[in-house]
Parts: sequence; C-alpha cells; structure tokens
Amino acid sequence: MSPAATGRTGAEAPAPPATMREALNRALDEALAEDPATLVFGEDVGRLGGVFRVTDGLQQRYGEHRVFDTPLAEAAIAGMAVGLAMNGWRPVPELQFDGFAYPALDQIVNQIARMNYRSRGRAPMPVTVRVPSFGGIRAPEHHGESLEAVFAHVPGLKVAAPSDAPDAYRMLLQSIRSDDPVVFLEPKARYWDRGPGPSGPEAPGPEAPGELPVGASRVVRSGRHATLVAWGAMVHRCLRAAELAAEDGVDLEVVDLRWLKPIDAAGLAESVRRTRRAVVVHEAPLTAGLGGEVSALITEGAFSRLAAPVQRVAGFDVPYPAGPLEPQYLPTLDRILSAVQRTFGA
Amino acid sequence: MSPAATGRTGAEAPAPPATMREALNRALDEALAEDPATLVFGEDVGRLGGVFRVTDGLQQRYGEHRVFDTPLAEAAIAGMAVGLAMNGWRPVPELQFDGFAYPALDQIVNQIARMNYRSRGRAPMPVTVRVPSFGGIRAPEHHGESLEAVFAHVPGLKVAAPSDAPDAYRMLLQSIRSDDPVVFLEPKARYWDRGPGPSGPEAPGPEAPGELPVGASRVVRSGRHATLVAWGAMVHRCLRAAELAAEDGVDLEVVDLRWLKPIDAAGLAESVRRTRRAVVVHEAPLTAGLGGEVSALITEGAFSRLAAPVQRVAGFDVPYPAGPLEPQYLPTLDRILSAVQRTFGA
Amino acid sequence: MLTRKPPDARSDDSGAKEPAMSAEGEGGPDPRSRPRLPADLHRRLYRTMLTARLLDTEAVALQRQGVFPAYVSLRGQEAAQVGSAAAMDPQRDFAFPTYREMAVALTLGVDMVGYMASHRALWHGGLYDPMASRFAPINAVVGGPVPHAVGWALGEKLAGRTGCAVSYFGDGASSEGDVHEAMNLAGVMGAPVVFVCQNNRWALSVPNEGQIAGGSVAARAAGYGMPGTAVDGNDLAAVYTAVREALERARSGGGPSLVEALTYRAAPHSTSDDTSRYRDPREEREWAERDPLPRARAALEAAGRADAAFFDRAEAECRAEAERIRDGVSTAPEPPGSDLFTHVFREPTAELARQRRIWQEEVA
Amino acid sequence: MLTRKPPDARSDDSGAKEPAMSAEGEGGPDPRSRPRLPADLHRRLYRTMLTARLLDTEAVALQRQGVFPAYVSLRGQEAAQVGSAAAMDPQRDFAFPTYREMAVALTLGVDMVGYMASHRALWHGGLYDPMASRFAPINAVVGGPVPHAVGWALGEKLAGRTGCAVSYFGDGASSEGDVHEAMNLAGVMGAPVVFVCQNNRWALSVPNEGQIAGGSVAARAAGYGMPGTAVDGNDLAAVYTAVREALERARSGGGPSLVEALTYRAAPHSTSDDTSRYRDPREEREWAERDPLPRARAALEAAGRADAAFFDRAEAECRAEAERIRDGVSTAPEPPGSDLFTHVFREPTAELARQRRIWQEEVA
Ligand SMILES: Cc1ncc(C[n+]2csc(CCOP(=O)(O)OP(=O)(O)O)c2C)c(N)n1
Ligand SMILES: Cc1ncc(C[n+]2csc(CCOP(=O)(O)OP(=O)(O)O)c2C)c(N)n1
Ligand SMILES: [Mg+2]
Ligand SMILES: [Mg+2]
Repeated sequence: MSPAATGRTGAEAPAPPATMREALNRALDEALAEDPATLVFGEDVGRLGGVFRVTDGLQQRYGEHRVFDTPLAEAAIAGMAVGLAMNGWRPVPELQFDGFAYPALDQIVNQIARMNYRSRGRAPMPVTVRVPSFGGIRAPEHHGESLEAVFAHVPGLKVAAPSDAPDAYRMLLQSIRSDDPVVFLEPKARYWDRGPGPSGPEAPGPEAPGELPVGASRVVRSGRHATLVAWGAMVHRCLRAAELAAEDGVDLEVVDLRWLKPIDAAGLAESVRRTRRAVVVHEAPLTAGLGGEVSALITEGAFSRLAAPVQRVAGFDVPYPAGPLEPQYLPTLDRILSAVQRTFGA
Repeated sequence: MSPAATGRTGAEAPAPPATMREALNRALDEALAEDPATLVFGEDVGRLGGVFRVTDGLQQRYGEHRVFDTPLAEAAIAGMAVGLAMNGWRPVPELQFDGFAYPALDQIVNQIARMNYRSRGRAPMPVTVRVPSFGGIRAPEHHGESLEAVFAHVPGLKVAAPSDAPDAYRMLLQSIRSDDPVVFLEPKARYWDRGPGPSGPEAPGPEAPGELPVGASRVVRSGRHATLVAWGAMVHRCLRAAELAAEDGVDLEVVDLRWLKPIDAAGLAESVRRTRRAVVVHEAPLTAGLGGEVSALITEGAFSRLAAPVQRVAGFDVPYPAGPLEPQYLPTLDRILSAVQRTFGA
Repeated sequence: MLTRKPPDARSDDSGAKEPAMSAEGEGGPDPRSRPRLPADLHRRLYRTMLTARLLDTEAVALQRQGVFPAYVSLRGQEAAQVGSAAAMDPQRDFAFPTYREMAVALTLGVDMVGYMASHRALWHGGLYDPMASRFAPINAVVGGPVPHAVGWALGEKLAGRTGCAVSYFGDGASSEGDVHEAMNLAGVMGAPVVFVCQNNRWALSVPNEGQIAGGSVAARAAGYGMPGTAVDGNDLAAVYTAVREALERARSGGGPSLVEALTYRAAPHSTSDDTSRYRDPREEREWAERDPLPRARAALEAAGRADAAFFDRAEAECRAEAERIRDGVSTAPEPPGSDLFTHVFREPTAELARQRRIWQEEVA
Repeated sequence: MLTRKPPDARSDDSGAKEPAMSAEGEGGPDPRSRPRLPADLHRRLYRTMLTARLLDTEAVALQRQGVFPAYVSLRGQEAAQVGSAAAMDPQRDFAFPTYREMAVALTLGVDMVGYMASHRALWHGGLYDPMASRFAPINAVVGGPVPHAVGWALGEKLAGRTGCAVSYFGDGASSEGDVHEAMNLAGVMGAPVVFVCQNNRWALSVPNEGQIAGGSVAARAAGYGMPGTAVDGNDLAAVYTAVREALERARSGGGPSLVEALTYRAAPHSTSDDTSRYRDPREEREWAERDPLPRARAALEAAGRADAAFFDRAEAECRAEAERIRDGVSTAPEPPGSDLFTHVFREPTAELARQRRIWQEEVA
C-alpha cells in the first residue's frame, strides 16, 4: 500500500465512518497512488470533482494528466479507454449517469468486453467503467436507470454493484486492480450513507480490501424462513423488510449479491437450500431483468428444496418515472413482504 | 389490401412457397402499398436492396422518397425515425446487422421506446426497427449476435422474432401496422428457407395475416413429455431435436415463442402444466439471457406441476466466435437432448 | 497536396468567439445601431425576455423552497432563445429543445404551467401538449434530440410541405456523435432544419477550450456543406435575423444551416451545481455587463421605441404572468399513479395490465 | 453576422475530389514528376504493393474455392495503404485498422498467415500478435476503432513518448458519431494521431454523394482545428509524403491531422457483393486506368529506377510470397474448441469453468 494511501487511512484519530462517496473517493485515491498507470477521466470528474464529488480532490492531488475532464462524448470516453489500455494504462472512466451509458454501449460491448478475446489475450482491458446508477433520488429523466441486466449479459464483462460504503471501497479497488474489464454500478441513493446498512454485520473497514473474491455474494442478515436477494440500494430496503418481518416472527435472510457477473450461484443455492424460499428484488423493470437470471439460478440449484416458486419484486415494465411516482415504481416494503407471504402460499 | 399487393399474392398459378427473405420483402411491399406514410430506409436498403435482398425492388417500385439509403450512421437512422414519426410517418428503418444495433441503442431505448410515454401519448412511435439477427451463417464478427434480452428489457418496446417464412410475413405486417415501436429480429440463418419449419403445422399463408395477436406464442409441435421453448432459428433446431427424441419414444412439444416482449406467459404455463418439464433454448449467451426470464415465468406459472427445474440451453458466456467454433458455440442437438434428459432426472 | 489550415477561431469567417457588442446596447450614431427588428416585434420580444427572466427567478426560488427538486436556469440566454424562437413560424415549424429552453417554449406559446411541471418532477417530458405546441417534449439526453429534428424536417420535405425544424443544443452537445450524424444526414438529405447551438461557454464544468476542438461550432458547418453563422447570442436582433435567414433558406429548398449563438450561462449549471469549483467569478461579472435583458431595454430606449411607462407596465404585467405560472405549477395536481401504466403503449399488453393490478393491490 | 460558405468540394483548399493524376504516372518533364520517394524505398514499396495485389487475388480465389467464407478485397487501394503505412515508424507507432487494411499489415511486417486467418474465419481478430506487430486486431465495427487510436495516442503523450497512432477508416465511416467524437477528442487533447481516411468512393452500395455532406472528409478537419489534406490516394509518393508530414507534426507536438486518400474500391465490397446493382461499370473502367500498381511501375520506369530484370524478379518473388501466405493460411490448423473459453477473461470465473465442462462433455 502506498504511503499516500496509508497516510489517509492509517492510525490517526478514529474518524467517523465514511459515506459511500467518500469511500469510493478513497479507493480511487489509493488506486492512483499505488499504480502510476491508473487514470481517472470522464465528464466533469476533474475540476468539479464529479457531479457527486466521488472524484473530489483527485485532480489536485494527481494532476491533470492522471485525472482529467473529457469532452461530452460517451462513446469516445469508453473508446479512448481501449486505446489507453492497449498502451499500458489502467483506465477508470466515469459515465456520468446510468442513462447516459447507452451512447457508450457499443464501445463497451463490442470493444472493451472483447478486445482480450479478439486479440487472444494479447490486449487485455484492465478498464473499470464507473457508472452512478439506479434510482431513488427523484432525479430528472435518464438519471435513475438500472442497466445491470444489459451489462451482465455481455461476455467478457464483469459487473459490480456494492450496497454500502465499506464494500464499495473494497470492490472498487478490487475492480481497478483486476486485469479484466469491470462495469462498476454505484447506487446513487446510498452515496450519502455511512458504514454498512442497518443490521448489516460490521463489515471490515477499508484497511482489509478484497478479502472476498470477485463473484462472491455475502449474507448481510442470516435468517431461517426465506431468502431475500438484492444488490445496490435494494439491499438496504430488504434489510428493512427483514426487520419488519421479524416483528411478525418471520426470520428473513438477506443476501447482498454484490457481483452481478459472475453471479454467486453456489452461494444463492446454499442459502435457499436452507430457507427453502426466495424473493429477488431489483429496481430495473421486471421483464428480462436480472431477477429472471437469479430466479433461474436458484431454481436450478435448489429445486428439490424449494417450497414455492422464487418470487420477483421489481420495477414495473414502464419507463422510470418522475418524482412523485418514483416511490410507486420502485419495489416497496409492502411488495417485498407480500412476495414473502406468497412463498408461504398466502 | 392494396391492388399492388393482391396482384402478387392473388389467384395466379400456385407459386412455390416463398423464402423468408421473399416473405419479408412481400410484407414490406404490402405495407408500402397500403399506407403511403410507410417509409423504408437504412444502410444499403435502396439501390442494393439490402445486403440480404429483403428490400429488393422496393425502391424501384415506390421511389427514392419512400425507400432510401442513409449515410452509415446507426444513431441517426434510429433518431431520424423519431422525428419522422412525430411528423406523421410510419418508419421502418433497418439496422444492417445485430452487432451494429449497439450504436443505435441510445436512440432506441432513450428515445423511440419512451417518446409516447414522455409525451403522455401525444407522440406515438409507430416505428418498426428491422434487425437481421442471430448467428449460424459463419459470418464476420458482430454479424451473429443475439440482442433479444437487451431489447426485451426495455419498457415501451415490443420485440418480435419469427421462425419461418409465413410467420415472418404476418408478424412484420402486424408490427408495421402497430402504433407501438417494435424491434423486429429476423433470423438470418432462416432467410433462405421456404415455408414453415420441418414438422411444423401447415401455417396459414400470407393471405391470412395477423390472426394471432401480438404476444401470442404457438405450439409448432405438440407433445406430452416435455416442452421445448425457442425462437428464431432455434425453433427449427428444437423441431429436429423433437424428431430425434421421438425415435426414442420421447414426445416433445415445441413452442415457438414468436414475441419476446410481451412474452406469452400464459401459453408457456399452459404447455408446461401439461408436460411438466421444460427446456428453453437460445443462441444468446446464457447469463442474463432471455432464457432466465422464460425459466422464471414457467416456474412462476407451473411450479406445482414441474417435475424438474426448467433447463436452459444457450450460447456460452463467450463472445460469438468465428467459423469453425460457431457450431460448438450454438446449442447443439446433443445439448438440447441432454437437457431434456436432465428433466427426467438423468 | 492541399493543406487546410485550422481556422482562426477569432477570424471573421469562422465566427467571432468574443461576441462583438452590438451597437444596440450602446446607442450612439453608429449605423449598425439601427434596430433590426420591427418596433412592435422588438417590444413584444423584450416582454417575452422579461417574463422569462422573472419566471426563471421564481423557479430558482421554488427550488430553494423545496417545490422543485432541481431547476436548470437559462439566465443570460434569453436573447438567444427568444430571438431564435421568434423567427419561427409557429404554424409550420417545429422546435426540438433540450432541458434548458424555457424561453423558447414561452416564445412559442407553450402552456408554461405544463412546461414547468417537468421541473417540479411531475412528468419528465412536461405536461404541455408537444404536438399542438410544436415544441417537442423536454429532452435530457445531450445531443439526443438533434437527429429527431432532422427526421422531422425530412418528413416535411417528403410531404412537400414547407415547415422547418429548429434543433436546439449546447456547446457541450456539439461533441456528441449524434450531433455529427444528424448534421451530416441533414446535409446529405437537404433537410429543412436550422441547428441552433447556444454556446453558453460552459458544459457543466467544462469550458469551450476543453470541449470544442478548433474553437468554433459554427466553423463545423462548412464540413457539412452548410452555412454556419456565429452571432452575438446576447443580441436579440442579431439572433433573430440569423435564424430567420436560415429558416428562409431552408423553407425555400436551400437545406440546413447552423447558427451558433455565443452567449453565457450566467447561473450555475443547475441548482445542484457549485460554480466556485471551476469558474472565475470575474468571468461572471464580465458577462453580467453583457446581460441581454438590459441590452434589449437599452436598444428599445435608444431607438425611442419605449418609454418609462412601457417599461413599468411591462414589469408589472410580466411579473404577474410569471407569478401566475409559478402559482400554477406549484399547485398543479400530481399525476395519479396509474399514469405509470397508461402511456407505455398505444396497444396495451396483458402483462402490463397484470402489473397494473399488482400496483393497484400492493402500492396504490 | 458572419456567414461561412460551404466549401466547393472541388476547390483547391478543401481537397480535390477528382484526384489529379500525379505526374509520376505520366513521366514527362513536368517538375512535379520528380520522384518524391528515395529510390530504394520506391522499389521496396512497389514490391509491397505487388505482393498485396497478388495476395488479394489469391484470397479472392480462395473464397471461390470455399476456403474463405468471404473476403474483402483492397484492390485499387494499394498505394493508399502501402504509402501511408510506410510513413510510419514501426518501432514507435501503432496502426488501428478496419477490416480492409491487408496491405497496411503487409507493409508493417505483420505475420500475414495470421492476418489472413481472419478471412478463413479461424479467429475474428486474426491470429497475428497485434501488440508485437503494432497493428491492432482486425475490427469490423465501422468507425469503432477510431477512438482507440486517439486513446493510444493520448497514452503516448501522457507517458512522454514519441509514438503516433494511425487510424484507418473509410468514407462511409466518416458518417459515424464515433469518428466525430474521436476527432474532437484528439483536437482538444492534442493527441499525436493521424487519421487516414481511405475514401474509396463507395461505402458498400452508397457513393460519396449519399454519404459525405459537403463532399470532402478532409474539409472536416478544419472544424476540429487540425490540418486536413486530400491527396491522390493512388499516388504512392503523394500518400507517403502527406502521412509522413502529418506524423512528423504529431511527433513534434503539433497534434492530430487528417489525410484523406482519394482512391477507389476496384472490387466489390466483399465477395458476397454484387456491384451491378448499384454502380456503372464505366466508372470501374475509368478508375482501372488509374490503377495504382501500373502507375507505381511507370513511375519507377520513368525515373529510370527499375529495369525489366527488376520487374521480372519482383513478379517472381512477390508471387512466391503471396503463394506462401496462401498455402499457409489454407493449411493453418483450426483453433481448438477450448479456445472459446480461454481468452474471455484474464482472471477466470467459476461459471465459465462450469460452462467449459459442459462443452467438454456435451459438445467436444
Ligand atoms: C448524453 C448525455 N451525457 C451526459 C449528460 C449529463 N449532462 C447534463 S447537461 C450536461 C452539460 C451540457 O452542456 P451543454 O451541451 O453545453 O448545454 P448547457 O447545459 O450548457 O445548456 C451534461 C454533461 C446528459 N444529460 N446527456
Ligand atoms: C457500425 C457498423 N455499421 C454497419 C456495418 C456494415 N458495413 C460493413 S462495411 C460497410 C461500408 C463501409 O464503408 P467505408 O467506411 O467507406 O469502408 P470501405 O468498406 O469502403 O472500406 C458497412 C455498412 C459495420 N460493419 N459497422
Ligand atoms: Mg453549454
Ligand atoms: Mg469506402
């Protein structure tokens, strides 16, 4: 670990736990410090420090050559990452919002994800594409989208979606250090939260990065009666649902999927073989969402133990709506608890 | 029906059944004839008649104003469709190949699919985006991709994928006549085939368009022991697999899904409630493919009757390969039959 | 071998980057000071600019009060927006806006309560009727609506009608691939479209220098075989005249043109933005001196077209109008949750009906 | 108000669309006829062009014999490809090709059996080593690799090295958004990249008139603040000189440039194409007279740099080389099925290992 990084995370007076924004910022800081090939770029990530301040202070610290603003051109941002990687750099581009990842999709799918394959391993793509993602912040159109199903379908990509600050820190460092391309989906709605989610186990701090391998899920609440599976901001909501269910004597396990590609099929099966019931929860529209994949994986891995079909609670098959309708679009606690009830045949 | 169209499909000497290319060409011809607002455009669709000749002769017949070549710019092709539709036209753009739909994806997802919603029904998008799709023709990179899971996930889109010539004809006319945007995925590997698939029921000819509603699947072979679900070129392969299984006394039902959004959940459940076993087959990579959705829908709709978990046979999670590896990538008859066996606990 | 030199961004034929102050703002005997707008129109557009300014100020206040979750101010761009929109024929033409064209909407007579509803997050695209208003739904994808304008214009040409599309976009948008594809398409097809780039110097935190290689959006037009004009975007008459010429050209079969209105985003990018992180307040002060509103007023005065009574009445009436809109949007009812499902398709699907039932039972 | 006129595509400073015949091809006393290439290089590049032509002819034959499922011929573009690639420094520079740059590969010394393997569909990107060859994997997305070149070049600048990227693309590609975004990015960042547009007049079935608004790709450069040059793409020395100048500029910190090589796709778009549907055979015949290969030969002869013995030997040796490559690619082993899984990730996943087992058990 670099002196710069240790200087900020070491044995000083105990600081309050970082928000997710701060945790991500620290991970970027450390990645820039430990490997001079690391580059951070995108729209407004430099002078402004990013619209969510995730890159705050990095340009001042590492200079305009390592952390820089690009023109407003998502395809070029993703495309230049390919050339930079082919020239020995470790690019960490940001796409400013989920909905604006679409213009970059051709470069991500047809180029970044395939260059290692196309070149038979000669041109690896150690690229981490950061995308502030998901909804819940009453934002304008295209600022609340969930693209994980699209990215998870792409051969050659890995896809991460942390749910709390310490894990965001660890997973981002792990992603940047990986020699494979990672699309890193940051739950905007959790940017301002500190520490792990409510009732979550005290996760290890930033000092212990990467102890879970790429692709590992984690049980953030153990339970006996049914398993809730979620990622990003919905993990928090599932933990809340579990608290409410507990008041009624229903003991829910909550699995934070964390990696949306590769998916921890074994971990899912293990949990559901125990609980015999599962509900998968996501913000993206239901149809062809990642919930279908999770449902299929659980059914394949735990069929003989399943007491009820896996339930899916997802956004509706409608374009992500504006302000007042947002809470009616996103999975509510009621919908999650109803789905749990359905697994009990109610 | 227009005189132009009837002239070609009427009571003349019985012609051999049309190939899928010809059937699609006829549907476009009829759509152009019946509604002067219909426009056909895209790369090389005019003078050349399309790289697969699907638009052959249309520019000669309807003029350069109704059928025209565009510059090589997929985002503009999709984007201009939005403006044309807002000005009263009924655009039928072509994207030359599946893999080159990605540059148009932002316009398709963020604009075409949402304009009716965004405008609260004031600016409908009667747009049919034709995309020669799927693999099996030993083509260059990006010419064998399966994007159905991506499109099916998009709220506001409908997605069609016919499997044989008569159905391609009907579904394309139905799509063009619809006031909703449809992404129309044409299985390249079937372009040269005539009539319905082997063992398929004698489907009604082009003269009886649209008798199945949007979203309806069809049973192309009835069976008792298990249900195979597929779309596009894989329907044909499933029919072959069913023939082989029949030799071993296993009686497979084959469902041609046809519409990938909306999906005929009721039809799927009905079939599998009878057969108690299901295998879904697609060319796209397994993870987050539409097979997950189909598996989840079947499990939700037929859980208590299911004798085994729904099996998925799909492309591997690798970029679509070149020539000699293509047959090893695509679902083989052996893999389909092994999956059927697994549903019998083998 | 023939080498093209990069254009001098400040030279005459690529569009001055420092907008020459129009003489209007200064009065005086310079012949260029003669008003280039008919007097009536001049007065009317001044009032539109004033209403826009007052409504913009109300909107910022509404955001502070928590009525709007966020707001994007057009302060400083009133001349560029009102001047360009006033050149349109609202019977025949059609505007394709971004998210910052409030004064265009106002000029075209869009229902402004419905327009501002988008900022209250009642409905992303706004609650006005885009087809009747000839003003497309508010669009948040930078560059995204530009090909729509070309398609609409082409549709007009194919139909043998004489309407023109006006495509609004910013300096930042000029970097997007969609804008290039759209301009090339328009050029190849001879589509009757006017591209109006409001170059307000900033794309969020990135200034022109980090955005526009070559320094001029107007200069790009030559590469598409179309006329490109850079005008002082804070000069109402200059913008109006340039766009009107471009529209006349398009209407008479002369194809597309590009007008770059050089202006300034006087406010932060949005109410969530903090300009102190990236721009020098001196720049803001400099541009405050070129504020298009006082300039338009000075021009009216210099031409003897308006007196104190006119300005007093304008102030009162425009303020009343701005307040009416403010009150209207503040009290507009929230759309019912069922609207989630109503407009997804024209031809409803069984699956969406099923989801609507779930919503009805478990959410509503 | 300053109006830019659209450039006259045929005027001197936007690049002649009808490539002026270079005097080289005609000999004679015109001072421009003096060879602009050193004699050794001139002879060497002629041989490279000849090998490319012979190999191209072999490849078309291999497709007819069913060895290649399809092939894209570069016939007619040998001068544009060999001339531009020869200007590169293969130790420092890096080329980003499309799917039609066989003669660029040949010039740069790429393993040609590995290159042609892509056309036999053995592996999409080819079987050569792109990093060692400084020639990126074959790329079938029109416009897609152009931003890669800019990224690579920027990486070179950031590292303080002096290499340049050369980005190849076609006239059709110039319409793609990616190309615009890449050029603007290069201009803003001052990236050492040379954009080489081989304008072969056709993008599949669409001629320049339906593709390039304004008529000239070179003229676009001005809009990005970079030099743009249109050269006779069938004139080996002209292409070489233009690209060399551009590379020198880039290498010495002068930023990007664009060279448009005006040439002709003498063959169909690919072996699956049928030109009779869209182009006049007279055009093909006209261009056959400007075939770059006889021109390069005539220039050598006119300059007294090569005699009959040279041409005989070149013919024999180049043919032998082309046949060696043909035989090599025809007999190259097919990659094992396990290669499906080998190169997806650097850090393998359990799921892919599971799928590989399925493949092993049920397919292999
Ligand atoms: C495709 C896309 N990428 C990114 C964004 C985020 N974003 C919103 S506005 C903006 C800056 C736009 O600048 P400009 O085009 O100059 O318009 P202005 O805001 O100055 O009016 C950015 C980056 C977006 N809305 N769309
Ligand atoms: C993004 C994309 N769209 C469409 C295609 C299909 N396609 C392959 S080559 C071609 C024409 C390319 O023309 P040009 O850029 O002039 O190159 P040339 O073939 O003449 O060398 C088209 C349309 C593609 N490969 N990539
Ligand atoms: Mg701006
Ligand atoms: Mg070409």
